[in-house]
Amino acid sequence: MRLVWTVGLVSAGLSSKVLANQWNMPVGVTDVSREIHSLHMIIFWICVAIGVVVFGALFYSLFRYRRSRGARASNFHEHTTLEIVWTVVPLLILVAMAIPATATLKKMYDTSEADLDVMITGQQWRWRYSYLGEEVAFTSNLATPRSQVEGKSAKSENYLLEVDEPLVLPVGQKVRLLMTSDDVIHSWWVPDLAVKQDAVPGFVNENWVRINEPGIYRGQCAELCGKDHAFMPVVVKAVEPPEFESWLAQRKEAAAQAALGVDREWALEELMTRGEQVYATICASCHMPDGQGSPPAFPALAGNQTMLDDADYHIETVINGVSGSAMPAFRSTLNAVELAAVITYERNAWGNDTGEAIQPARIAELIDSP
Amino acid sequence: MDRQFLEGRRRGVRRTVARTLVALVLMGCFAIALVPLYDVFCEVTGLNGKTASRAQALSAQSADQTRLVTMQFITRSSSGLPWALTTETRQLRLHPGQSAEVSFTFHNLGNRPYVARAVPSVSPSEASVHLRKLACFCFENQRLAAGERFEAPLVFQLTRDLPEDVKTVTLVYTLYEQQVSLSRHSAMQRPGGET
Amino acid sequence: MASHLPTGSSASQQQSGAAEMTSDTHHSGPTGLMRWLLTTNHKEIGTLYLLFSLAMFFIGGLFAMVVRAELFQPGLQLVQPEFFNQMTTMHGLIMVFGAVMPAFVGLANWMVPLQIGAPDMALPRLNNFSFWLLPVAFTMLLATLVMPGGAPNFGWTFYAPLSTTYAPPSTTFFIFSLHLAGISSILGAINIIATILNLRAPGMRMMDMPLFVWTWLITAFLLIAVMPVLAGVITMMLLDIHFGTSFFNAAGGGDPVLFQHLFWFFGHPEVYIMILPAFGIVSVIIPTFARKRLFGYASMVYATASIAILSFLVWAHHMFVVGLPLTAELFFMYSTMLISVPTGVKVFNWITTLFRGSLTFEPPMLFALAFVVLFTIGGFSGLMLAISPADFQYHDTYFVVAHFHYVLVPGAVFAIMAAVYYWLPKWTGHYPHLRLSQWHFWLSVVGVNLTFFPMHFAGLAGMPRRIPDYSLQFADFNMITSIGGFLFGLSQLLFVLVVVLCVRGGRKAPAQAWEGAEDLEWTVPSPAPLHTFETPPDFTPYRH
Amino acid sequence: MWRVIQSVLAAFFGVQKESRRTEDFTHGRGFVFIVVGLVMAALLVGLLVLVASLAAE
Repeated sequence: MRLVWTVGLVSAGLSSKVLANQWNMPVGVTDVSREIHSLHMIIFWICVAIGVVVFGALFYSLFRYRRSRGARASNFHEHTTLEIVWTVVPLLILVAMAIPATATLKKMYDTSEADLDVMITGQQWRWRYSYLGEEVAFTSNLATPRSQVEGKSAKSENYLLEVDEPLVLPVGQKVRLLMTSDDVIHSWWVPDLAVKQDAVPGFVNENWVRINEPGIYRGQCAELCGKDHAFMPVVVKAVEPPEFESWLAQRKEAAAQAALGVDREWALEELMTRGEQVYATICASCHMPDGQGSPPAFPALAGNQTMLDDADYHIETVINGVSGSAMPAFRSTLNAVELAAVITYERNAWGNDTGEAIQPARIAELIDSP
Repeated sequence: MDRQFLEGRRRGVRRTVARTLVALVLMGCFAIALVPLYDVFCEVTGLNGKTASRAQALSAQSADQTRLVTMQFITRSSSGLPWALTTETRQLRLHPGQSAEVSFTFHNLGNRPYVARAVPSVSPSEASVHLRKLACFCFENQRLAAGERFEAPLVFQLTRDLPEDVKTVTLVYTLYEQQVSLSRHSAMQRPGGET
Repeated sequence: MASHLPTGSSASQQQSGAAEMTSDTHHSGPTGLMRWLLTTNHKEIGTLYLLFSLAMFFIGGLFAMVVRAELFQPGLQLVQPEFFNQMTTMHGLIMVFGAVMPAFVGLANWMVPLQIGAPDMALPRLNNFSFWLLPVAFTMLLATLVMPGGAPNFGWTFYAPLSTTYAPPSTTFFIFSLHLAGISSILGAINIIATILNLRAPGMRMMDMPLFVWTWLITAFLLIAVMPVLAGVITMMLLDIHFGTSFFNAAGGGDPVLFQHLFWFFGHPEVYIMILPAFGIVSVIIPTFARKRLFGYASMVYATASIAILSFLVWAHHMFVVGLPLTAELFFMYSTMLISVPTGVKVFNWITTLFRGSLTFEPPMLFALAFVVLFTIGGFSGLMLAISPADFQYHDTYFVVAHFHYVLVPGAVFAIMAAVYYWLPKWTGHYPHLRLSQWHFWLSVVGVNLTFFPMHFAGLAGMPRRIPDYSLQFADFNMITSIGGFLFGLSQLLFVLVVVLCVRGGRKAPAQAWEGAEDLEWTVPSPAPLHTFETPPDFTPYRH
Repeated sequence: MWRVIQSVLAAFFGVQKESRRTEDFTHGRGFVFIVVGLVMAALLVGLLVLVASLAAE
């Protein structure tokens, strides 16, 4: 008997855990997400109740009026009162559903003053975050190594839901999120925050979030945006405001440090090491880790004669992108050092061996507009 | 079989087909008309954060001193265009009804001339009908020679009837290269024609 | 399925291909392949449509199997993301435009003239033309798979600018094939409208028509209304791609969101185009096997019309997260919720028809009942999706995939199968093999639910749609879904077996193949001869 | 005219008496019903817009 109880309790505990985490919509960590969750559950239970009645009547008829049990068909085929009832009752139920839904929606469209504005830009296939008025901007790329995707190494716990640089936000503050895109439509989604908003090229959308609890919240791009749609996760790290302030200061410091590196002469090896990292996070998804690309959409870089013969063309393409193609402009995505490093890497890796080192100073001239 | 009966049916079929064809043509026209209708609808309601594409007159009204609205400016340029669009004024606070001028700088960092246009978008979209632009570089294409720099003003006003709950208005300009005639109206007349 | 041929010796040749068709006594036109190419007979064209749709069902199904195999476990095992996207896109396009719609048109061709007592469709030659556009269109669409850059890879909704500026070169062929399929649908719709409005047996009023005819009439009007919009939107895409316009490109003053408005203005009525004839089929089958008149015949007609009208007012519920103003969100939420009223009326009417009937469960009835139950489940998830704030969480997840597969597979597809089982005796003169049909039914029901039910959970847990690889917490759901998918896919081979066996032989069916069946088609012999109702039948409305 | 409106309303609602329906289909003119139906559909849209904008206030 005790065994039965134990098993029962354990399985109840397990199922509630499963139900809480993985089978249902997350409750989330914002007021809006909680409201949406409860709205979802209300509608769900209403549907279950209607389902019980409707399917109950259906299966009752199926069992009760089988001909094999000798049922004889009666011949009624109209009943105006009944028909009015089953038109009016659903209408009333719908009104009952619409009232809380309208209230929640109005809260989601609240435009009161925000404490922080973040611009989110979708790009095939990464997110770029810039903190408006703070001079802090960075891109956030998938951190899961290719080997895990290809099954060559064990998959980590947050497989496909991990990034190199998460979006850091302060808890308890209203953050306004502005969304746009550089190329195709993306959709920025974090289930725990109940924010999903399309990022439309050339247009700007907004949403907002006020996170109640510190933590790491994961989501992904929700709108088909090309081949690596599955590989552009969103990670939000919510921290206490003081921690956020110090993080912001640190980011500014790091940006200043990076700017210092622009003026000095860099050695080829140094650029190659840095460039290899940049290539792996940014370029390898299209041009492939071995530089072979996947023509015609993504040309090969290894042995690409046009690119090797004309360094200016190469630099220009990386900085400004190619309009109307999947090649974005990296002018504002990468800094001068990263651009110089990755271009140097591309000109010397996979047997390209030009021996040329492109200096960050040369790049800086082309991207700055003093 | 009755000849008259068959003839009657045939006439009926012909009439039905004629009517459905008319309906079909009407729906076809409607489908085409949806595009300009959408534009008008957007301009009237500010749907999608679109703004007027022509200079508007300053609406003569005194500033609403009781509230201040934050106006933000964001500049971006699209891929394939080696231009920078910048402004010193990232953000300013003003009263609805008040007009203001902000200066933007275009800089062609490339080594050949380009034609480009800054395409505006406003968020929240409710605010876009209340943003009146008296002068804007976004109404026309800009042509800059290699290395050329060009300064252009935006003179605007947020009208007094801006909804109370709008506290921040963001205006984003995205620079797009205009190689061929990309305006759909001119291109409809001359498909693929260069401007 | 060429039922008009004498059964017996030539029966074995019938299914072995059109090329071997022998001429028959009724027909003195061209023989062999040419006969099928040039036929203007509604029954033969109906058969062609159905066979075409069956072929497309298997091709689209094959693509779905590729998708499910890749999603069997996390990681990339079989295909690359580019190809995965081509598979999802082609699966959707083929199933919507190549399988479900032609199947309904095929059923209409076969059954509408028989149900209204007409000798043929009103425009027989046009009928032939509209069918033969389809193989051309879909050959072209399938050919994009081997073109450089691959097939369309932007989803069946082909949102700009992914489908314009960033699309593979084959997109032009995709647009052209969709144009052809659209023209085919429009011509088919004109033909059906002309037939229903003019060729009814003398004495048959509109309100005497079987519901399958009614729902098809309304569907045909929907087709006339929205196919021009589809044609317009894909033409604009073509202009954007090749002629430098920018309807959907912000760079030239266009708007990618305009594409979505136009697409869904077509797309939502299109969804009903795929379900209204299914309502009609079920409304014909349930009374037959309940041996009782359909409850609320008039309400059924009105509800169908209401759904058709409302379908034009709800399109932006597909776009709740695209950045609509609050008023628009509320408008589309309310209008979408309203649709559940007429839909509910239909379900209640079916159940009340069963109530106090005398029920038997032949294969068509099994599929029709499964339709009622599973379509209602799809209706519930549809109601949840209509709630705009909640849709911010559901949108573009597997919850949506679960929803529309519930209304389209156990919805539209099960209704088509119910119709095939119901009318096979009329087409072939034989009853389908009972045991095999039952096996097909139960395996399909289990397969469908195993495939699509776990998708609800995957979606709620946060799995976006159209991804070739997913994080580990979705692994269990996906494995079950894939197993269910393979089961459902394989069990459809049984369906082909049943049809082939039924064409070759089986228990002979009388003119009135089902005891409770009372529409006009059951007054002609089984199999139906090539030419029927050349003299209009005497119709006495039994209903009123 | 009032009869037509009543009948169209009943159609929108989806419930109608058999006798009334038979009468409409025998005596009524289809064209009138279609026009009234379209007007009513437009009114429905207007009503929904009104409700939505009131709710959005």
